[in-house]
Amino acid sequence: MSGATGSKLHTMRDAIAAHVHDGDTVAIEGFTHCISFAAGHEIIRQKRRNLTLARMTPDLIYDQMVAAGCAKKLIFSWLGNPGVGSLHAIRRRTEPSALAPGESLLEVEEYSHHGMVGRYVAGAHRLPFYPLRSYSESDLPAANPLIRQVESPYGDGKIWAVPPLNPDVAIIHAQRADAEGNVQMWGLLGCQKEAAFAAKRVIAVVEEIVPTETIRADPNRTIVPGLIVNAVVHEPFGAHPSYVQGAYDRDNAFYREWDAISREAAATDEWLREWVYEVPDRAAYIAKMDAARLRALRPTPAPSGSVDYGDYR
Amino acid sequence: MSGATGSKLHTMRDAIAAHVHDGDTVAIEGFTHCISFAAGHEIIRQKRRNLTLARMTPDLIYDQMVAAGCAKKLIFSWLGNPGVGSLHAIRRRTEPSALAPGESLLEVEEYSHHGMVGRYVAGAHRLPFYPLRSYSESDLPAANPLIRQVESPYGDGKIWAVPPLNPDVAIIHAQRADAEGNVQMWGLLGCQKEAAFAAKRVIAVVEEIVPTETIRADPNRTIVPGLIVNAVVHEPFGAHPSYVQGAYDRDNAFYREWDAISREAAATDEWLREWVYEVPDRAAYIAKMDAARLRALRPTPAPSGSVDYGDYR
Amino acid sequence: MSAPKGPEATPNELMVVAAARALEGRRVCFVGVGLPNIAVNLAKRTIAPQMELVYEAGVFGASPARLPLSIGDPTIVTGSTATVSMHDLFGLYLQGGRIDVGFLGGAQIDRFGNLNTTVIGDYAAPKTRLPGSGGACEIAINAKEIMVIMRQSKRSFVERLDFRTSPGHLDGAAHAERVRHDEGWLSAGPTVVVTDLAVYGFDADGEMTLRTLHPGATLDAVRESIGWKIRIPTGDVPTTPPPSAEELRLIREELDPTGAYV
Amino acid sequence: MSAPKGPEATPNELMVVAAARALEGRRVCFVGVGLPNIAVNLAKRTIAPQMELVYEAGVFGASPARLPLSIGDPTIVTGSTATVSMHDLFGLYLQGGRIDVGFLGGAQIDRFGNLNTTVIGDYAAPKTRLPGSGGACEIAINAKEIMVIMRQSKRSFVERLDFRTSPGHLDGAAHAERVRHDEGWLSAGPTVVVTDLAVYGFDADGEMTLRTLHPGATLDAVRESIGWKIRIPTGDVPTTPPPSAEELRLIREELDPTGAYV
Repeated sequence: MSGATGSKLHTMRDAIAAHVHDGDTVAIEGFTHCISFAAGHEIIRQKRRNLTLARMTPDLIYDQMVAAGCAKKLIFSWLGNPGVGSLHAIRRRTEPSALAPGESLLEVEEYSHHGMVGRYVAGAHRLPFYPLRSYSESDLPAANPLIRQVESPYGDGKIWAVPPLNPDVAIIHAQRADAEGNVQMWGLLGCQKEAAFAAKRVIAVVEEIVPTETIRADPNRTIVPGLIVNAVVHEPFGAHPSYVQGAYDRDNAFYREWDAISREAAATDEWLREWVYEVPDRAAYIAKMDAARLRALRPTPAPSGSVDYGDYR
Repeated sequence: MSGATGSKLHTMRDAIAAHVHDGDTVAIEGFTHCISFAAGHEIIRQKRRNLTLARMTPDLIYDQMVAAGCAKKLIFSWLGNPGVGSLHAIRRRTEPSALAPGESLLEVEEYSHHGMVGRYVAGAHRLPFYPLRSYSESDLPAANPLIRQVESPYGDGKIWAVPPLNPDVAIIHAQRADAEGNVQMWGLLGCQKEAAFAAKRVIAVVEEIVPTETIRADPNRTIVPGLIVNAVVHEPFGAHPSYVQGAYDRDNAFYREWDAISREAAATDEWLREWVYEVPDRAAYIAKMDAARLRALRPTPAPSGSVDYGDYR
Repeated sequence: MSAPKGPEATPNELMVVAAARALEGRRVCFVGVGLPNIAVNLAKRTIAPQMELVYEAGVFGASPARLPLSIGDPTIVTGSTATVSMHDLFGLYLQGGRIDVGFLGGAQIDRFGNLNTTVIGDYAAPKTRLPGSGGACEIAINAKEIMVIMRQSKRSFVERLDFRTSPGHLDGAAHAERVRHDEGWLSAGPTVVVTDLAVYGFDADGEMTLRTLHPGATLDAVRESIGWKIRIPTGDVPTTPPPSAEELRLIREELDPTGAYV
Repeated sequence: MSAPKGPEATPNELMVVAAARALEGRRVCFVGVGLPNIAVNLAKRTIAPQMELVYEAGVFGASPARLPLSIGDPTIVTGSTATVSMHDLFGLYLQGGRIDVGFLGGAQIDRFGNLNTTVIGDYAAPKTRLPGSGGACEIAINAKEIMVIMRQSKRSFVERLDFRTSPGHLDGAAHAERVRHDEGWLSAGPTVVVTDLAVYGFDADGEMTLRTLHPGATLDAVRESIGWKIRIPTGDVPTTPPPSAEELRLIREELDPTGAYV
């Protein structure tokens, strides 16, 4: 009685080649947790151009993609290196005084966190807008004319609204999926589910491919069904230097190192050469990493425990 | 480092006495699954009057509460005995030809399922309305003037809306909670979370009280935090004849039996006398039930399996 | 396949089998309570094994081990691929446009496939209070295609609905097309109506039209149980292909062994 | 308690301790990245053990086993009472009115506690591009009370913001009261500003006013590092009670052993 429709397993190279095109709006989501650096690096290697990059927090991955020349525009709500400071490559494309000769300013379209979440929710629910209580007396609506007001039909005044965001492709990382693309995740959920449902195409990248029976044993853990997933990529350690709850820790040292690397365009280019362009895939990236550093990121176990769904026949 | 604030454990009698008052809007939620019949029966025993009863599916529990004279109004989206047929006690209060002498018609305020869900969501998110794509060319908005239209601020026309619902008290049943009221649930989630966050007061009724450590071992399983819960009631088998995933099955035979019982007001009253008024509490209800019937409702185990959150220090 | 072991197929069995067969080729089906539940589960066991069953209670990819009485039965949860809140089910799955076909029934249907599940008589003082919309109103608007399964009679196939709960082709295809476009409906409206006597489709005007007569049913019986002059194509009306032995076995032995539904 | 083992408290330590103490009696606190993170974790280990830590990343009731560098660290998840989607966190918890106090910082603050975390210079062609709002704008509106922690200087305590990201008392209490009422704000606005030199409150006009001077700080130093004429009450200004040995030990040995933040 399985609804199996066949495997969607692909390599990252094939998944990016098939589903990410020049000019696309791309959302590599994951709030601090489960950011698919592996997908971002493959997009850099495949030299995609003129992308609109949407993410609540562009994080290092969009700093790297901007440095590599993939982006024409950013849609975001918080533009920094979390816990460290600035995203220097992006600053060089957003501050006129820092712009290199021949470079143009990135377009920016910014919201608050709740606004970005609401944009994905509206996109996923096929709503023309998402209402929220924010922006009142802030300069954000003046800076972004897509933040508007809507009149309540119950006579209680106006509320703020953001428009739907429907990326051409959403790329989410998670702990596990089956080969059909039923994705399960725990820890910080960010807006992986909302971004995936809002997108026209979905690439799901996971630490582990599990049998469908594992998914079906705990259906409340599923955040995204295979129905909306176009490609499943098995990419262990694919979120580094971000992290995967229970699998590995955030590489905070790298987030600090990037601050130094990214302050100069030349050092940034050199890092991209060494760790992205000259690395064919994520397996090679891992092989190139210091093994002791990797080991140190593994947490000790903290099991959730099992619950009983009951067999009803 | 626990945020423990002390136990909120109470008997059902005390929880209802403290938190359900005459004239309140009460939402005993749970979509087929996890309906707190124990709470409904205690409300009947305590003779609450003039309640506005909100539920997506009034189900047998509101049929019983209406028969017992607790209600002046129903807010709902589907008014039937699921899989069986009509709710006869409610029909006797909604069809003029069936009305007993001296009885008045119940007020009814009806939506669709998505509309009822949206009412709780708007209430829980403190939104003045919830927008949805429904009701177009239906007679429902004419029947219920609270279903209105709202103009999108993005020039793409109107969409339908429902107003927030903020019950005075929400009563939810679930598999387990700790004594502080952190509630975990699996299986059909219905709108337990949304109803609880929308309500001014919350009573959480559970099959099992577990140590806080059990909750904290799987924080993604928590649907409602103790922060918003006023009383926790430990009431095993408190959802019968509804069911609790993994604990016991829906008593479909009783749902069919109720069809016959409820067709006549006298038989309904007699059932209420025997199974509600003359039963002091849920423990006595269970003791009175046929033990073999109870045993037959227990499913064989179907474990979810455990996942790893990782210990990060 | 061997011949059916039991008696000849009943009208209800003919209805369930015809409805199940109408699902051929559909991928994602929103399952309603009662007869649709049996029809969809029969289709999944026969001509549509790849079909994903979606229950409005919050289940995607259900594999029920028994036929659920209600659409919120625990057997639809255990072994499903995703069990989600109703907010997600109605918002992400249905309104989000992920449902290929929704099954509806009703107390009344009109020639354009509009449905009433709310009241018989006046809304404020009804003769009969029916269950209401449930998810039907939004299913009619947001599922890409609607199929209807209901027994036919002059009380249920009516010239004029007492209450329009769920829109079909409105006052006809032209009106429906305009509204669908203006209001962003995903639904193409009802395409199939399966009854205990026949299978109907909708013509270019959006009006119900006889497609096939069940074995044993007559044109007179059809006409006498419909409250308007039903469109019947010229020439011979084909007969609905009869149930196979395997379909009857599945209904009688697996899906409804106690005969509670069919 | 024994005397602090290390050197005298630094200005940053004074700031963190004063911010932690301001949380006394608060139940539910929305934790920001950086110094607020340390202040809130110090408060939970000292004067506010019952406090529930809420992280915008989606965690309620966190018990971090180490000090998280980012507000999305895995240690805030393991052992928490609830880990939820950001939609739920911002919608049910923050906008729903469940947060007692939110901690904010910024690149610029004005006399009414309005904050800029977006740009220095012109928005379209900024001199310095800052991170932007994150959750700050909606925290400022929906948390019941706002506390601010930031180092003071003429560049950061300014007469006029380059960009108002998060509203405080607007142009003063009268304006703010009217808007809060009309637009349904839950926030009473900023109540406390803690810097490396002093602790400030807001008077009846909604304007920032000196409350206590940190040990070693002078009125001249305060005046010289604020871009408007700061209100100073007449009479002696009390001294901020100095950190206890235990507070300094917790910061130095448990919360920030590498000295990365303080």
